[in-house]
Amino acid sequence: MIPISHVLVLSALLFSIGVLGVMLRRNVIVVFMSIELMLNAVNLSFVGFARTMDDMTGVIFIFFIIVVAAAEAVVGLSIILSIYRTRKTLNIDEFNLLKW
Amino acid sequence: MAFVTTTDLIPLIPELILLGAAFVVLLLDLFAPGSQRTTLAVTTIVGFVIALVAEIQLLDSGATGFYGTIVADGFSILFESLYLVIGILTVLLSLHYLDDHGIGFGEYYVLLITAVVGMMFMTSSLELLVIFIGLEIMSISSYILVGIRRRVPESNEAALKYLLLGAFSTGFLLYGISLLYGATGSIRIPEIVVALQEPGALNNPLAIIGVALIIIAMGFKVAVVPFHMWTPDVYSGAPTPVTAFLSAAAKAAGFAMFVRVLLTGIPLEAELWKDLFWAIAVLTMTVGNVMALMQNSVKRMLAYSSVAHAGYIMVAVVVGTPAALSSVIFYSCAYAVMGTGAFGILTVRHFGKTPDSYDDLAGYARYKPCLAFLMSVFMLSLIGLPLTGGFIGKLQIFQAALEEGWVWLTVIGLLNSALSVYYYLRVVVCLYMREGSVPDGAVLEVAESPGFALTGLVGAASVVVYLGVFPQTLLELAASSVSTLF
Amino acid sequence: MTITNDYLPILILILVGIGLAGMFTIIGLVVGPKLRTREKAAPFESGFLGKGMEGYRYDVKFFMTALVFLVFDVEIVFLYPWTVQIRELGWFGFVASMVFISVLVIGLAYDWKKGALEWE
Amino acid sequence: MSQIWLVPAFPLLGFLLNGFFGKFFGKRFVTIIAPAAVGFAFLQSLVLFFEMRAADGHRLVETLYTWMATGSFQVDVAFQVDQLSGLYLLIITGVGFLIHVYSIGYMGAEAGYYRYFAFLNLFIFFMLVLVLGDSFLLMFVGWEGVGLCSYLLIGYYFEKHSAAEACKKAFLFNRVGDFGVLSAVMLIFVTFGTLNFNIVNAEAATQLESGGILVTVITLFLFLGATGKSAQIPLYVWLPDAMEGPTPVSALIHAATMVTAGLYMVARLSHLFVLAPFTMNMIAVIGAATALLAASIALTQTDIKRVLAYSTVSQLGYMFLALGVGAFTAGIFHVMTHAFFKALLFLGSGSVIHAMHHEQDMLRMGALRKKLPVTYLTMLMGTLAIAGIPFFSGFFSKDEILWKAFSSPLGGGGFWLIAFVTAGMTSFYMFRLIYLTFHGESRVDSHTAEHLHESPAVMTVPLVILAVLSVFGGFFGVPHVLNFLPNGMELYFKGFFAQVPETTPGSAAAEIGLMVASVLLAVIAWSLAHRYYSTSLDAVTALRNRLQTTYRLSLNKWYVDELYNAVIVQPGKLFSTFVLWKLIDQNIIDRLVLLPGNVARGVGSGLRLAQNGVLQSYALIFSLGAMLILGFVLL
Repeated sequence: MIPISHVLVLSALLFSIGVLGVMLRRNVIVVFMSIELMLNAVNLSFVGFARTMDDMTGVIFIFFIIVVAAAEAVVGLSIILSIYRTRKTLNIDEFNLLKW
Repeated sequence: MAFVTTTDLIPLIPELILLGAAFVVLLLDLFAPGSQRTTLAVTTIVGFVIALVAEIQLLDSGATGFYGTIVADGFSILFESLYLVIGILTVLLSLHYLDDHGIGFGEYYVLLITAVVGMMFMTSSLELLVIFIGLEIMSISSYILVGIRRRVPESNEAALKYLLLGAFSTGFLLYGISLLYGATGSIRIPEIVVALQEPGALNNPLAIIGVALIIIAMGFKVAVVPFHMWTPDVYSGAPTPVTAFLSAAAKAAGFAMFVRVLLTGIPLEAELWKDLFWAIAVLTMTVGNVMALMQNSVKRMLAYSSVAHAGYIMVAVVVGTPAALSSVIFYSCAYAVMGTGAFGILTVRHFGKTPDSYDDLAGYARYKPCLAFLMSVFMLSLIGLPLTGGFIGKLQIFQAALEEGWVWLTVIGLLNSALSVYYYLRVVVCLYMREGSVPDGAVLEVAESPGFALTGLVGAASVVVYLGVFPQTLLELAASSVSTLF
Repeated sequence: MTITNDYLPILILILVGIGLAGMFTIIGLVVGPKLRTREKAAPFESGFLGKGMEGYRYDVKFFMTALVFLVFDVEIVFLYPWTVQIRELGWFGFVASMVFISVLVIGLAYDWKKGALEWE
Repeated sequence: MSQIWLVPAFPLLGFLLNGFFGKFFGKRFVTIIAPAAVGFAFLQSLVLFFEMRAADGHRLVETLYTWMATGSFQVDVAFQVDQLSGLYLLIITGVGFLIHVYSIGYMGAEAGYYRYFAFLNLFIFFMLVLVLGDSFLLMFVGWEGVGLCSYLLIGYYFEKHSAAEACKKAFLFNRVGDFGVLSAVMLIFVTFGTLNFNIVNAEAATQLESGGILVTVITLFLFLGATGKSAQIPLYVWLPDAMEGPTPVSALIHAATMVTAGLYMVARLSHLFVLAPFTMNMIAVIGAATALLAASIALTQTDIKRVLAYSTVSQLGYMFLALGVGAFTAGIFHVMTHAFFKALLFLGSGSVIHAMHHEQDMLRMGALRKKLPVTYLTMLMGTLAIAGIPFFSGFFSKDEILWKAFSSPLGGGGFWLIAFVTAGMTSFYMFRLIYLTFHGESRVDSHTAEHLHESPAVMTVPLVILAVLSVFGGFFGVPHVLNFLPNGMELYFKGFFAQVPETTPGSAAAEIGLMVASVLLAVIAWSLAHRYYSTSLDAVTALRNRLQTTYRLSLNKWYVDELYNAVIVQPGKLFSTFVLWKLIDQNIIDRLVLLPGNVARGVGSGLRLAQNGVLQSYALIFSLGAMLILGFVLL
């Protein structure tokens, strides 16, 4: 059986990659995907704990994370669509009308 | 085998009523397109009022349901009532604003209701899963509300920033929950508390990182420094009634969650956490006030000042005694009402233009004396002058801090609130001391202000003054609701 | 031998899935019309180009359909546990699922009425 | 029962009626409601005053409801009438009523008539709360409230830029003082665990070490608050600017009532203050310095209201001097007589300004006594009182202060000398005012001269009443040495104030001698003023040429910008004696008050760079913060 530490390390790595993606990528869509990656890293750690403890709670939690992530994705894509319509770009650096 | 009985649903009655109202509004909008927007607004208000009545009926019932996952204790009822009141105020402030800006979506009201429902779940649950779902219902609804002016670039941008950063912080929250789950084997707060009270449990790095991540995510929701960066942008880009709603209700919900999850649940007495909160409180007050000072847009100034007010509440969080927690409740309520009122003034057009900069406020004393007076009341309360709710709130917080010997924190708080006078006073000066010129071609509105909005604003101002003169009712409620937490 | 007993159906399911997917792909390749365009040759990045979408106008219908699909698709995740436990959960489970499904139906009705399902 | 709450309730009701309905019900309604509200409050105050005199321990307390109670901390909304607040009640409602009546005539032609009276009523309400409250918190309610009303009323003519500036200045300066009060209240709460005046006064001697650091710090903070409200060095400069408000407002708020709130606070806490000799000394020094400085500025001002404003600052300095040397009774006595004669003088000047169509420059007046006989006579009475001419009210109270400054163990010859010189200056500038305005040749321009007329009865009757009070008000406190009447003030306040350690009472001969000296000085100053100002201004011009430097110094409020520039431009002059004066430069003080704001702005422009609108830098700061927190909790 794979020890929990392996799962946690992988999950932490994925989470960090997600965080870095949010900070570094220029395309809004990719930034959004990075956030999804963070959520999936969380899913991984949940499922790891659930298996170690032989407890269903963690798995149920994942269901909800997936659904919420989907809902967020829908809203997110709609917002990205409408900002693309008004600004004609998806470069995140150019969305700086509101500042200071 | 019945897993759930009808008695389990009792503490959820207000939430269920609101969900019903949301569907009614949605279907009304869908299938009776001829119905006026006023009808939708009134239906929404009726839903809020019925839910409020239900809340009051639940008071003292001590109802719990779903194996203790959902509770209707004094704490949740007080906060839920606050959300409902703010919801009603927001609807009152929205009607004319939506017309002025051509936002013809019935969904606006539906989303408002669902946002409130989300907050109510957040507040009344003892399980991190349900709290998370409530948080997301609230957040997703508000992402859309912020961006509902979909042809306006600023509104879009605000929504995008809110969404991306909000989802980002959700990632931290979930990661924290998962680690805490790994450390304690449960996602139910009472069980987590028991597990963490075992000797040495808090030396487990999993638990510590988990708690820290949850603090970070909640810090984002209540907008404390350094997780506040989204606030001014989102607040200034969002439609003003939505801004009022977010600054009042969403922030109060954040603090309710903060208190419920972190202060009464997870044992954080250790110096470590006190130092952390101390630093956050000082930073938040100072950065909020200093940045508010720099603004030329009143709306943005109020956004920063809401950060500063979160800092004052953080002072009480640092102290953490029951007296301090009840001052958190009092201040949240007082700030919610005065903040909503202040943003609410900005929803009303003046010379055909929604006011934004300080200059736009000139001449209110002459052309809109009533609004000028109300705005002054809100400003004085935000400054914390006596006979307003803001004064009592600050007094409660600093007094609780002094009793525990946090003298320096109190001094910093007082200095900060002295600093805030500069920019709040500037508003009053513009309202009363500056002569506005009527722009060429501007039409002077015949009616001074829209009736719905005026009703709401007068109500808010009355509450602010009431809280200043007769604070004892709310103080007792707050104290008794804190006692239900322990 | 329990492993084979327990996981054999899953193995079969996977094989059937792969087989079906492969079959449809092959049928599509064989039967469908073939046109080589510049768009098709371009690298794929989630339907968008890295530099932005200048010049590439997608009809909003695609987005609508995708978004509607995404939501309803994921909601199904809640129905799987119910189906496997349907006997143990009994009437309570039934009522709960019906409430859930009726919420989805209201959502569907909303989409329909708003025209999100109309292609033309 | 005593029904203390009625006293503030009447003006509050007046405010609500005028504020919300005044616009609809019209002028007549406002004209009746506003003065009536204060009038009723005065009647009730009278009733209470005599009840209080009859009551045990001379104190009536009425608890309305529990304002807030959390844990061990409880604050009631409770009003108390004792010797101190009883006297203040009568002054506030009595003088307030007269000024309300006067305002009917003075403000009759103004737009926003209802607004003016609403604010005026509100002011009376807060002032009453200030003196009636039995705890710091309630006093603070009034304290902030009167500040707010004064701010609103100074800015009444907000079309004028200078008025808007002045009211902003007043508010900011008062906030500096408020910060002092708040800090002191905080310390008192930590020390005593309560905010009730009576408990604090009673336990001060046991809880605090006499002359200790804590009590010194507390009292210094309180005094800082008092200097803001009562316009003392260094926070005095807002008061002369506050003259931008309507004249009755100057009379009510900036002469008779609000500016004495700082004195009220010090007197109220006399038992606390006597424990801090350092603070007491500080109060006396600041008071004396303010008295002298303001009087010297008043010597050459030509704006009639500014003369009176500086005179007020100077007289307030006098009162603080009295408190500082431990003569609380004398100080409060002077508060009372000053309320009479200064209100009278302000209202009189208002009557002149009214007749002159808002001309305030005395160089454009002259020979008005025939046209404005009532105003002239009443103002003359006020001047005689303030100048300390025997048997007018100011004579008694001022001499009491002079004597105490000399004889008290906390006082000394230096204090007496400063007060003595100030008294001479006061006499001079006041008679100068009278002569410039009412005597000599008319310098009124012909257009205005045609319309000159005495003010209507609604304005002159209050003047007459105040004149009577100014003349006879002093007999409440005849010094012992004169001994033809018992000293009513001392009997009245018997046992109320803390006693300064007693020393040998000075000899009666010395007291009489000093008294004669000060009267002589006042008369000499009068005759000087007579010589230079009573007929034409030629003599003045000659004198001015001779004393050019000194004169200009005073006229320019002791150098203001010029010196400041000179100091910057020519550092060689830094060592001149004027360096000291630099400290009171209006500009510098202004800048000090604005300093926190400017520093904050500096910090803000740095912070602003982070808020650059780019989402990813927000995420970056979020992550950095998260890493800091994680590092902090793990390490």
